[in-house]
Amino acid sequence: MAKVLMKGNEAVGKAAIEAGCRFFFGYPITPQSEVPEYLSSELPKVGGVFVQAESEVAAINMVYGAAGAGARVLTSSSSPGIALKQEGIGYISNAGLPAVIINMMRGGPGLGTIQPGQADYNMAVKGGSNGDYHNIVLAPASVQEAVDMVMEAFDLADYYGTPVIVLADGLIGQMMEPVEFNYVCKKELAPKTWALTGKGDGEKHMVENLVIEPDECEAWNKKHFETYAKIEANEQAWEEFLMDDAEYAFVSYGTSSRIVRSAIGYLREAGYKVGMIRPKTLWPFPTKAFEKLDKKIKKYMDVEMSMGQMVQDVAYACNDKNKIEFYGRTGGVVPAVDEIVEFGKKVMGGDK
Amino acid sequence: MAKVLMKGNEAVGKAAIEAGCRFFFGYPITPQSEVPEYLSSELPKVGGVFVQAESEVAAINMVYGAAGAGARVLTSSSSPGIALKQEGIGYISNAGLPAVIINMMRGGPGLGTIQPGQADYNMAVKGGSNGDYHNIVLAPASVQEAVDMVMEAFDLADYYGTPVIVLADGLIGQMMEPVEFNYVCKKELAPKTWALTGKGDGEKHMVENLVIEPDECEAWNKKHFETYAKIEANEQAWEEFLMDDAEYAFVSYGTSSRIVRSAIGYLREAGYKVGMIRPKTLWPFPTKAFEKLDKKIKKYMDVEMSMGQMVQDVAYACNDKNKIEFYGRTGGVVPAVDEIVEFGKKVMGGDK
Amino acid sequence: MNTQRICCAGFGGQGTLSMGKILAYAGMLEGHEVSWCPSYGPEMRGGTANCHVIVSDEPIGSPVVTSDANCVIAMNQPSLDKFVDILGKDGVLIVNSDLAALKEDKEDIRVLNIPANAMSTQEFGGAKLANIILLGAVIQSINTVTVESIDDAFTHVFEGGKAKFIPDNKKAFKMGYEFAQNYK
Amino acid sequence: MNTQRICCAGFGGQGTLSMGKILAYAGMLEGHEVSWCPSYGPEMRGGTANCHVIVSDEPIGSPVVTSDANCVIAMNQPSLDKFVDILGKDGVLIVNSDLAALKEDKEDIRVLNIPANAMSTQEFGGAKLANIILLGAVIQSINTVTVESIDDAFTHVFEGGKAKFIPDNKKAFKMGYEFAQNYK
Amino acid sequence: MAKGRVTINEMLCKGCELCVSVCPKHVLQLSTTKINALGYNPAEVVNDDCIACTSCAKMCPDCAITVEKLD
Amino acid sequence: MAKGRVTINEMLCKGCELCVSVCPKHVLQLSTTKINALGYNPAEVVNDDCIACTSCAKMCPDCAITVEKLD
Amino acid sequence: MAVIFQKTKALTDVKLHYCPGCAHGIVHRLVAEALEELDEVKNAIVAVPVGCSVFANKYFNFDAIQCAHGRAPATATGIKRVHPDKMVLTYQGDGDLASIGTAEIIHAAARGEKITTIFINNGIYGMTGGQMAPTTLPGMKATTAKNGRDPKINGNPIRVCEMLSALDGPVYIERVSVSTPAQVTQAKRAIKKALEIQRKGLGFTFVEVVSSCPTNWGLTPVKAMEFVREKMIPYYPLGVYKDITAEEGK
Amino acid sequence: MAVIFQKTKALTDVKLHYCPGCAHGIVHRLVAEALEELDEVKNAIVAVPVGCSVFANKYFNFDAIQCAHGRAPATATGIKRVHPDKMVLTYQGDGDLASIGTAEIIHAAARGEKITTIFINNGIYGMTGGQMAPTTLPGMKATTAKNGRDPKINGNPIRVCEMLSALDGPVYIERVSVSTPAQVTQAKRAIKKALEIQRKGLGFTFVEVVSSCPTNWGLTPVKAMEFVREKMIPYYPLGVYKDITAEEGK
Ligand SMILES: Cc1ncc(C[n+]2csc(CCOP(=O)(O)OP(=O)(O)O)c2C)c(N)n1
Ligand SMILES: Cc1ncc(C[n+]2csc(CCOP(=O)(O)OP(=O)(O)O)c2C)c(N)n1
Ligand code: SF4
Ligand code: SF4
Ligand code: SF4
Ligand code: SF4
Repeated sequence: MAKVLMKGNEAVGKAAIEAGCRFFFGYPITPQSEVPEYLSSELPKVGGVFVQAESEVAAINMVYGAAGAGARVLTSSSSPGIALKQEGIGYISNAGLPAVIINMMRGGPGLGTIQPGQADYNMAVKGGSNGDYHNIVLAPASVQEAVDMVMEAFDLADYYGTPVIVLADGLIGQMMEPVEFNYVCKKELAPKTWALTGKGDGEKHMVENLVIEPDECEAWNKKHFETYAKIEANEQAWEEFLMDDAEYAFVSYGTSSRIVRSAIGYLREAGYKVGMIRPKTLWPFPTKAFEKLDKKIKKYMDVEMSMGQMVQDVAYACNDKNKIEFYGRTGGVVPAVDEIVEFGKKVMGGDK
Repeated sequence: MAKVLMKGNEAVGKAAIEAGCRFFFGYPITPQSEVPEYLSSELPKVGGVFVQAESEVAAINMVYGAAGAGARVLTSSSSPGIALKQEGIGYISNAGLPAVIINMMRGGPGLGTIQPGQADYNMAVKGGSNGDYHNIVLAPASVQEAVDMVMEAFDLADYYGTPVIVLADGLIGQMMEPVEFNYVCKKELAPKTWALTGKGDGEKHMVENLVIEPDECEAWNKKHFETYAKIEANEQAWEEFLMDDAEYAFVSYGTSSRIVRSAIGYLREAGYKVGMIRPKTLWPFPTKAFEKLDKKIKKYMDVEMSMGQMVQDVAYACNDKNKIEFYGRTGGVVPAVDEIVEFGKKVMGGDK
Repeated sequence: MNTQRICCAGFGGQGTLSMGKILAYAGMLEGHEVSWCPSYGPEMRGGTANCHVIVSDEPIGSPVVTSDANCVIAMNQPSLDKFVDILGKDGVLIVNSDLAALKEDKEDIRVLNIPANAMSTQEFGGAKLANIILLGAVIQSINTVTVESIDDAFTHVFEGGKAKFIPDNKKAFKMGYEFAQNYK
Repeated sequence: MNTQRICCAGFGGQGTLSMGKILAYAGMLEGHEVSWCPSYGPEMRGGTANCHVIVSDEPIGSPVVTSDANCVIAMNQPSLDKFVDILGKDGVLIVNSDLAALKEDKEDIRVLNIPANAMSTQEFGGAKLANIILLGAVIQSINTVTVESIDDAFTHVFEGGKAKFIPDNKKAFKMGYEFAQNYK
Repeated sequence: MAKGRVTINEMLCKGCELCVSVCPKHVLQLSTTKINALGYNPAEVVNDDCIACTSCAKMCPDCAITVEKLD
Repeated sequence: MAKGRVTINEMLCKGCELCVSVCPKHVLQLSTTKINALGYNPAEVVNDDCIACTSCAKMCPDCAITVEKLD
Repeated sequence: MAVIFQKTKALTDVKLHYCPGCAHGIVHRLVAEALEELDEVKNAIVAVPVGCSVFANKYFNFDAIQCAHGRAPATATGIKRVHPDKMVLTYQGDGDLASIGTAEIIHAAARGEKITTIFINNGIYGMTGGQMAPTTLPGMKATTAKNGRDPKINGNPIRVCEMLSALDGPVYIERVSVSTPAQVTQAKRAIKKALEIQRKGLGFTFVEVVSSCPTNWGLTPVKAMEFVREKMIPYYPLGVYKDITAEEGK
Repeated sequence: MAVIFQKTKALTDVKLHYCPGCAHGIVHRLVAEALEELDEVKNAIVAVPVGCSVFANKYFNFDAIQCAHGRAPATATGIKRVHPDKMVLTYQGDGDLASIGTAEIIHAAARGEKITTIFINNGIYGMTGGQMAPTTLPGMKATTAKNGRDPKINGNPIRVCEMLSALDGPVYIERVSVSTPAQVTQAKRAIKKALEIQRKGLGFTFVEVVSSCPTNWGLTPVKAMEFVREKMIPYYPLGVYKDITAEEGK
């Protein structure tokens, strides 16, 4: 397929369709409204269903139903809308159902602002709902990557039986870049024999959420954690940018990593041996990337569009919080390249 | 006042009244329903107002209104109900309003179970809502402490202008212990001149949540983070139990810390030099407790009724994840003393 | 006083929770540390109900008794089967012998079989004070609180309109106490 | 080709976003890496609108142009004031001189004042193609994409029923291109 | 009038008495002697006037009642 | 019939034409020449037939209209 | 000799955990029987609520999902959209449906979602121990309205059938009860009709069952059924509130 | 010579950010004027929604709080309970009130919360760019119903006054419009009456204003007002839906 120039929000909608998703339940919110808008007209064309839910709460519970019914299903929203979905996300996680949730983050907290942000890291990665659970969290840094990750998200969700969150931001949702849709699934997916389809002549299917006996509830939890352990072993993903000779490493994801990439260009020109580790999965966090480097790196420079929500994960990965310097903008501010260059120079000093 | 034997849920209700709280908005959920039940009959007696809201979402938004109107206001719920309040908590945080939120945790995720749990640590401490914010999180380990912390929570909330979460669990809510109500506020609280009271002859008051300009939104965020820095400097609280000569330290909070306390009794009898750091504030996490000890402790044994949600905070505090061993039960299971003794022995080996 | 760990268990409706509550109250009135920790379930479903009471002179660690119990009161068979094993050395098992019996002998524990249902029915026309009869036996058998404190506790727990229940409760308590005194 | 950083800015309704889109499209058709990044606000409120277009042969880092811009197109005064400073050395400022003017001379940049509103009104009876006139000037002034690619882009952007707009757009583009060619 | 027979599954019965309360022929009563494994006094048939109206069965929340029509 | 005077605050006017559309005496029209700072053609008074009915002011979403009654 | 009444196969053998005399058991049976008689057990998927009937999934002998509190209509929407040819039901209590789930039921109804909702109105929160429900009658006691509901203090009860009837989406709304054998018969008829309408794909169908909670009402089961007849039904009148099939017939 | 119409002091000098001809501006003025005439500006607290009127707090010259989307009635409840003697209003759009906020408005109404809700029904989501609202008319285009709302696909519109009238809590419900000067006069009268009832502490009052969104309707402001008269009002009939003060008068 030839490349097309698409807005991120529309591209992720198309990606879902390409991935075989036929069901979308969502509620408008800036800066992601083009996702439901696009799908409201495109899904019916392929025999799919678009429902504008009465709220984000309703939307995520529709997703729960459709996922339980065995469908590939998508919802999307932005920060406060995702906060409203937390209970529902917990239910889907508990039931071990596959679903894909896109968050085109904006600045927060609360109503916040509608400009791009990355301050929902904790809500997505640590878990904004009750109980012990994890969701796979993918963090695209371009429209193409958003497309690829949305498509992969459906496979990961089906494969592991867990919600997958695609954590992008308003900038990725609003910008246009050339994209192509040629992701191929590398996993073998089992048929969804557990799905609610009516029992027909067979056994009845149940999707359960209340496990009244603590022992059983714990066993249920532990089963999920076995899955999580597999995911942590197999699915960590990151990009290393100019890390071969690097003595300093930026750590940044999504939109902010693009600013960092530009900044590295300037810093390299100025002679700094600096690269970047760009987590592509936020959960599982790519600790392997850090284990590999270990002592080689003098400082990790964490750059985010938040007040530093990823810092603890970086610290845990490199096991030395003193190695981390943080630079962040928040509230919808996208940092300028210059700021990052300056920050880098300050941290690295004359150390070229 | 003489001691009275009270159920945790009723005791926290009474504590709120003693602290001058006259407004409660909430929705029933096991194992905390006695909080609204108690307050439904007790608040009117002191001229207060109890409203059974139509949902947790409505309840937290009523709290937002009452807090904006300048009142001391309480809501309470348990795990999935708190998940539903996340958006609202973000709004209250963003607006910088004081409010007290009690979570009598149960096992999760989703509907989970109704037995006690501690798996909402992330939701409370890392932040289950969108955006950059923190809430003060207090973790009582007894009914008396729950009472004291609820009373203190109102003062902290008013003093810093932030929601305070009292993170207890179903066991503390359901058990009876003797309590007295004699907390005294040590802070000087400014009058709430900003509150919505009608402008009368003065300037109008506004409680805002949308800050459309990113720069302003960032400034607003940073103002909150200055407050958070003060809280981190001033409000870390923890108990040290038999730490003077300890070579190993349990780290545990709330109900699980009580099991650990009993286990330490047995382990000390068996000759182990072991104590416990019991965080009383989960945010701010008592890093100071760990900094002080530094190299002295061979291993930190983190015990929780979760799959290890506090581990990262302990690792960040002691700056060495390899020093931490974790033991957890989840899904509503309260660990037995024996299990903890055994875990302790395994970690400490013959090392007495 | 050493830490006393007591577990009261039975069907919902047999009064296991209030039996424990009176004990805890008495402990508190004597100035001890106490905790009372109930089982709870999806409410209104009947089933079993139990509570754990600890009376101690030190701050109480685990309020849940899972081992080393000093006394288990079993008001029915399932409760007996479930909790007998948490008794520690020299622990006392108090059995409502109308509804339960220890099936296999156990070492290191003392067993009191008390026909509390029958005793209550005979004296009060119903089984509803079986719990207090057993409580009398508890207080006689282990070293927790005094009879006077239990009497005090009654006056606190049965306040106002409920004061009329006190005499029967005291009587039932005494019956149990004396039964234990004269046991075997 | 070096990385080209272009910023198009003006009132909502002046076509700054679509001007940028055509440029980005042309870049893509030539096989370059491109990004098009709009401002967005609470919708439907009018106000200013701008977009940043980057055309490059390397993966694009920041899609937001905050410095080192090669070209700024200012369709009104507020946009000019806001964005002139992001121009890099030898950057080109293209001004819709009917609605804006550079107030103080700036070093190291080239300025093209084009009365695009007037030109469009004269030729097409309204200011609506001022944006494309300015785009013509952009392509003439900086080294991004070829005129042929822009023509291609037109056919992609104006599909189906919108194909009828192509001739006027091409004409406007040419006007701007030639104006820049003959500038000063 | 039809003749019928009611059978109570004592294992399921919770002694709620709803069946008793609706039987037009007073065929059913709660046992005063039996206690089932759930701890309830189950309903029992006390006469053979059953007319197979199924009223009792319709009211039974626990599906404890089977009704047969004798013909 | 009463005589009135309308004044338009041109800085506030967004040229929505609602006032124009409801004036029974066709007192108002959008300017074809002026553009205000907001970029709109403001309404202007084109005759002095105003009868002080305040219809225009009632419809103005931007409080741009003041009406006086001449007596 | 013929068996004319026995437990339907559309219920499993799992023992119901409900309190003695709780109407949930009766309604479960009616739903199951109706599906059986329509030969739709194999096609049925029920969305069960949070409330005493949270374990209904174990009792119904067909596909089931435990929903978040109040959200069954949304979850059922998700299911029905995926399987438009299946019979999708929600089974909800009054706290679930008329309090926390108000938005979901109204919008499922307004959308004309082709599902059937069985609404158990027992005027109280059963599972959590007797707190006030939106349908608690004035004067009726609850653990959060210990002196009895006072509309001035506790707000007014909501009549759900009446409210939903103001919408265009529903095609069939009936309120029934199960406090007498005759009412039980009518209740089953209503449930069956609702399911038949769903099968025809005509739109949203809704059956409210005025029900009992002896435990939290503090009444014996028999007295509770009397209370239903004497207090509940006068406040919540039985009958058909909407029926487009009837209108069509006209 | 006397000024007989000028901007009320109950509005601030901040310029309205609304699109040209947007009815929000008209209704803002009416609310402000009504409060001014009742001398209640000093006592007023308004809960503003998420929607185009999210910045109404800047325009109203009295106390204001920006609420979470749909939750203004809950937030206003919190305020009113703390200050029962103040005038508490919510000002909400149709997405805010009739979609995400359905439960909150219904329960505030059922509780008989002594607040006044001003409901702006413009049949569309304005702020987010023209998505379908619960009140979008059949056939009307929206960005999430590009071929026009088809009730079969997109569900049926909700008539809020009619639905709320099924409840016992509200004491005054009226639907007005602002598409002609006469309607504006009536709208103000309704708003004023609602506020007076609130002042008397009689219960929940509700005024729906059938309104316009020229921008997202794709019409000029004047045509949009025509659309209000020709399409919106026939579907959403103006008038008093409930008025206990009138009933009392009888
Ligand atoms: C989000 C959330 N809030 C509250 C609860 C607690 N809860 C469980 S059941 C219930 C109410 C049940 O009442 P109802 O719906 O009337 O059903 P019934 O038990 O009477 O059949 C509540 C409030 C919950 N599980 N989840
Ligand atoms: C939880 C949440 N969901 C969605 C949004 C996005 N949002 C903002 S305004 C709005 C709808 C506005 O429409 P309406 O209420 O009709 O008011 P109008 O703008 O038309 O005046 C939406 C969906 C949000 N801010 N928060
Ligand atoms: S109705 Fe059923 S459960 Fe109740 S007494 Fe009769 S047989 Fe037993
Ligand atoms: S109604 Fe007001 S804003 Fe509209 S044109 Fe007239 S004066 Fe201008
Ligand atoms: S509590 Fe009420 S509704 Fe629940 S099972 Fe018991 S009687 Fe039925
Ligand atoms: S988008 Fe519509 S509702 Fe919003 S300000 Fe513009 S015209 Fe008014």
